[in-house]
Amino acid sequence: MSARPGALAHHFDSLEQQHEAATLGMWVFLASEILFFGGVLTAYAVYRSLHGDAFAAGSKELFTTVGAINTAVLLSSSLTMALAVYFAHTGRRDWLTLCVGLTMLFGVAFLAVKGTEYYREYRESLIPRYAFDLDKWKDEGAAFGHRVEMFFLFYFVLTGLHAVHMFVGMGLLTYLFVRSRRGDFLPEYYTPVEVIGLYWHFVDIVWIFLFPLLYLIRH
Amino acid sequence: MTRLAVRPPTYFRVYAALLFLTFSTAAVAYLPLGGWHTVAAVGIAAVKAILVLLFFMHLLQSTRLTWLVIAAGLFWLGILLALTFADYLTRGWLSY
Amino acid sequence: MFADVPLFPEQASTIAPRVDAVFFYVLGVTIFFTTLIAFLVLYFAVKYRRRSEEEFPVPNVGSMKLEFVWLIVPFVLAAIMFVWGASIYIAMARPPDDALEVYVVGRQWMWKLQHPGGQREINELHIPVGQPVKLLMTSEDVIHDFYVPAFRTKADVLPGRYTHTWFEATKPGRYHLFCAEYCGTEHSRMGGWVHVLSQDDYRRWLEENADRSMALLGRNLFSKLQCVTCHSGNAEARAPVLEGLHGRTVPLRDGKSVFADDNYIRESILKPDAKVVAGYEPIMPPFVLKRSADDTEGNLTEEELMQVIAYIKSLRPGETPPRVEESIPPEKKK
Amino acid sequence: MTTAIAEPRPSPPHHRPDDRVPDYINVSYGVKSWLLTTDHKRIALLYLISITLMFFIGGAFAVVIRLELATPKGDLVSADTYNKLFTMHGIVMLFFFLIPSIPAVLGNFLVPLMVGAKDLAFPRLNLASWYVYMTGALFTLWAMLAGGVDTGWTFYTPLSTSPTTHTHVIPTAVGILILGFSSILTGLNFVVTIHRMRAPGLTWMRLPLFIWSIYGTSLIMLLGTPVITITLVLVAVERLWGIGFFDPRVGGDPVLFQHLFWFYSHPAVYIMILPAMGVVSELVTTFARKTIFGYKFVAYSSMAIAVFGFLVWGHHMFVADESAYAALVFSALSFLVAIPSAIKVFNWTATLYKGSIVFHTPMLYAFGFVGLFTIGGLTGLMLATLAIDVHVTDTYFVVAHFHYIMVGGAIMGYLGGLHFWWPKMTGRMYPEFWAKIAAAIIFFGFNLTFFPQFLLGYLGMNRRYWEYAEEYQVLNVMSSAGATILGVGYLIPFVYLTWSLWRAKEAGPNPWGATGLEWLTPSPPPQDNFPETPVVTMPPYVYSRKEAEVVG
Ligand code: HEA
Ligand code: HEA
Ligand code: HEC
Ligand code: CUA
Ligand SMILES: [Cu+2]
Repeated sequence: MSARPGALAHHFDSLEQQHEAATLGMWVFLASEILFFGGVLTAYAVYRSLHGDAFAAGSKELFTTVGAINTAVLLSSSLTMALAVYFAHTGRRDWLTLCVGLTMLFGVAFLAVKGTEYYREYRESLIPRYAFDLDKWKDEGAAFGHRVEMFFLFYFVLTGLHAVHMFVGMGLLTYLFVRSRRGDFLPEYYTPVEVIGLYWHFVDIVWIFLFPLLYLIRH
Repeated sequence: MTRLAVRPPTYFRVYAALLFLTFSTAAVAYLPLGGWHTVAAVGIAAVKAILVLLFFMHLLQSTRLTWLVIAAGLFWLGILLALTFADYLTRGWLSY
Repeated sequence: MFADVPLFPEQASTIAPRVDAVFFYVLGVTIFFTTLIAFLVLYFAVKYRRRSEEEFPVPNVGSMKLEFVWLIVPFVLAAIMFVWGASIYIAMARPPDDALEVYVVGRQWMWKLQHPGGQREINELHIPVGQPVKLLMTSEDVIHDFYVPAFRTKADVLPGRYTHTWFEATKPGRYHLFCAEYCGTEHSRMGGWVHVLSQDDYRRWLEENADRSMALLGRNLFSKLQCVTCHSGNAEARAPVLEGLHGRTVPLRDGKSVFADDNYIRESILKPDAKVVAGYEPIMPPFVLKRSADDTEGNLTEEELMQVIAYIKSLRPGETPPRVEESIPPEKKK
Repeated sequence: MTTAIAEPRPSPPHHRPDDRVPDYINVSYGVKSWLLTTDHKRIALLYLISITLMFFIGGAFAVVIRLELATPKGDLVSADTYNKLFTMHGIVMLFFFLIPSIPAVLGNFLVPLMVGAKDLAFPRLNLASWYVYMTGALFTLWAMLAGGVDTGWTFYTPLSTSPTTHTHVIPTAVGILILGFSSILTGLNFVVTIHRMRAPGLTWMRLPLFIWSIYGTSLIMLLGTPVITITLVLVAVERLWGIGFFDPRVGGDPVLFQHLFWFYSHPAVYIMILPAMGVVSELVTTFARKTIFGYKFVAYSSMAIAVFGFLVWGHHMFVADESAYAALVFSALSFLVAIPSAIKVFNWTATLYKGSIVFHTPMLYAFGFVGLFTIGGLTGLMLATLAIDVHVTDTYFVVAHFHYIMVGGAIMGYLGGLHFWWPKMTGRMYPEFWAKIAAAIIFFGFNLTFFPQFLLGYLGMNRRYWEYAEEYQVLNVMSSAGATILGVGYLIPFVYLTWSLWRAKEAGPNPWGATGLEWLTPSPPPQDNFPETPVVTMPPYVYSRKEAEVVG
């Protein structure tokens, strides 16, 4: 073992070990995250199996096109994130900074679109309990309307949790952006880029599932 | 350091595939599939997730341990779903 | 003193001996293994105690054979527990077709029961011996649980759906009824008694209470004493709606508030001015207890008062009887 | 590079403290050096102080509970107060004491030492976990001071979401939720450390059994905790929003809450017992000078418990209106999870056979653990038997079952481990005489407290009862008397361990003559644990290098 590189923490033997530990740590965290979303998704699955038609009715109130566009936006951000890791690996600092910046931009775009969707749902009285127009479903009976309400609870909780993860991701990306502009990352050491990249892709995957589960219910 | 065998052209190809799948999943929702919409939608989503995992997240180049970690997460989600539904799907089997 | 400390619960249903039988089996296994382990540990500890600091025993090599023995023996013993316990559980889940049906409503913190013949009871259940009884249960608020230890039966009572359980009593007598699922403040008081009567006594009980259950009698009194003229179902009326009053916290005119239990309702009838409900005038006349059955000064007997209270306690939203328009409300004497 | 074989005999205590490298305790001074430390050993001590405080808070609640229950009428405290007492007793004891106890204190201290690493993989994250723990704890304590919460530690809906429940459900839930992150981060740190930072030669089959059990525990923390986190979020949402997923009015099902709750909370009981089992494996081998009987079986049974533990949660819902078929499945699987526990108990016993056994206090606790865990576990089998559970669920039988395992088992394991590694952590021996007295008092007090509860439970006395029927009084008085003795028993170690920090004799690196990398370091160990990464050449628990001298 030669001299200890600056980025090497005192308790590791090599950068290799340190990098392996960090990525494993993130993967393990993501496995844990699967169960975090898994808890709500299980509840979702149970109620969808019980009240399928009400969920379909609720889903129809959402704007499929907007959801699809947002999916594309998020996929684009994943692309730029993957490229960022590539450029970090190849030591192309400017490209790295650019890609991180683009990823952030797509992230903002996604959240902005989501925000307008929320606003529209508010205008259309689709906010459970506070502004919810049960009369829309009065032909199907009172209970039916409440179950649609339940669908919207899921909609807001699931997309809300996803949005919280996006905000955390934006914070992490900002950190990457600053450090990469400062030139902290070298081909030998870019662990944070890779690890935060993993997180970002995971948040993307969550959305990949949320999109059909919320926007595309047919019965 | 992990060796990054994936190069940008691959990323772009994967990206194109993902966009295409997004489009098709939306399109499939309007096809008359009977009760199979959910299966189709979740199936396509799973394919997309696998693409992201394998290429964007470099699972292809990762150690067996990494695969194991993901498998564990999914397996445990499977437990949660399976045993919860063991209750819900058998309710009302016993009539009285 | 210790003579009357019970150590084992009474068996008073057909299922109870079966439950106890499997219990004794598992208890036997428990005692066997606990004694075995405790004995071996102590025996080894003493026999192989360290006699010198220089003592270094031969290392263990383990034994596949032993490992499998203590893998398989517990497995078999446990399999028996499962099958035995499960078979009784299935029997518990399936009430016989000829079972008598009783409807049970749990709410914070009382049990309301209704017999097919209309007899209503609160926190008491009268059933005949030797006849399967099926309970159909639901809750008005949180989860409760209907538990009769002597019968070894227990079932949660949930809001928004019906659950059921059944039992067949084998011995006349009086048995504890408990709420076994934690349900808030008075959880430990949400109980009463199950009275198991001989077939004859049961028939007599049914006749005596046909149409004359407490609450039902109270309902008649509620009209007869003209309570309903002021306490109508209309929230705008001159007196508060009494539906769901029991167990609620009532705001008073003087800014305090009071928990509406039996005593408060009693006081409200006998001394209405003592605690005046916020937003109302103290116009309610005090009702007077009769000192004897033929006392004409008084309005109602103690028993009748209990019936009125029972009725008020049983009043659910929308249950106040329609007002008899002709009658003039009794006035407060000046 | 040194060769890592511990001298399997007690080493003489160090007599010249001056020529030592500074140990982790006196390497730097001041409050700041502790509050900002990233040293796993110091963080372990931070946890030790925090959870001890929590234990006494939880214990104080228990004392009032037992006083109230000395008479059948509710005369000491009001019904609402009583309900808050057992709720907060359960919450504090489980989430803030027992779940972090062995993992966060002994695990933090020992995992790097036992795998021959300088620290955990993510030292700053480790410190963050402690702060997260403290935040959660303060949140919950604040909720308690502000008036408490009375839903039971299980938070069952609709009671917990009902607007008529006026107590501080949300702050308490948020406290537990925050605490969950601490659990997850700790588990993550352990898993990565055990995978990535083992010393050369330390293969999986050479790991101390304590590491195996911590690994299993971490797995549960990582895969179970997120579910309780999200479930508590959903409860908070339902309370705040006034409408929610478990609300029958919108087609929700309160039973679903129970599924999600127990998906975590059953495995969580193995978070509490697995580490104690790991400790007992260390104790039994050390004080019998024997390799463990059936190493692989004991190691794999930890993993089996961790995995199977996730398959049985429905046994808490046998009368909760889950479908009868689901109940059958969950009951059968519950028996399955008993098998690996049985394997452990038998292997410990077999380890003693032809050993060389000494009765130091940690070993007494290990004996206590084995006996009481067996009783607790076997009564668990009664609960898993469907017909019996219908009768005894929600009675004191269940209360007795889990106190036997958690107080009789887990806490005995924890105390045993604490005494065992106390010399390593502090450099001082504890006073053996007082320790033995305390162990005896605790054992006696414990049984007097909780054995009568089995009888009470089978008689039909319900748990969470503020008042109870007259005929149950005698047994309750016995239980209350036992609790007093037990409380005194717990105070004694607290006193003499504190005393030993200043006055007791120094321990030396390896007072027990134990194997294991941690005993190679001086006591207390230096900040970096090992000046040079050790190399391991042997399986664990090799005590008998001098086979020629073997007696018998
Ligand atoms: C550390 C904590 C801990 C542990 C380890 C366990 C271990 C077990 N528990 Fe326990 N349990 C709790 C803590 C724990 N429990 C708590 C806190 C509750 C109540 C929660 C609440 O409602 O508030 C509870 C409740 C509870 C219930 C629900 C009761 C009810 O509310 O109705 C059940 C039902 O099956 C159960 C079963 C078991 C079983 C089968 C085991 C098994 O893992 C035990 C395995 C061990 C052995 C079997 C002993 C060793 C074996 C031998 C010596 C060999 C002989 C073996 C055989 C013949 C098979 N437990
Ligand atoms: C780790 C877990 C743990 C531990 C250690 C304990 C320890 C004890 N528990 Fe605990 N208990 C639970 C977990 C635990 N409990 C849980 C989860 C529940 C269920 C809650 C629910 O239903 O929601 C419960 C419920 C419970 C009940 C049932 C309440 C009810 O259902 O109505 C009872 C009743 O006897 C009880 C008693 C005791 C006693 C006597 C101790 C003793 O071992 C405690 C001994 C310790 C001391 C006595 C402290 C010593 C200190 C002092 C004496 C000094 C006092 C200090 C100051 C005031 C500064 N517990
Ligand atoms: C003249 C009208 C009148 C009559 C008749 C009358 N009440 Fe009232 N009652 C009131 C008013 C007004 C109040 C509220 C003010 C108060 O608390 O005194 C009230 C309060 C009560 C309360 C307390 C209600 C609460 O919300 O806390 C009870 C119980 C009650 N009455 C029972 C009865 C019963 C039983 C009868 C018949 C036997 C009866 N009342 C007859 C006018 C009446
Ligand atoms: Cu109702 Cu407890
Ligand atoms: Cu359990």
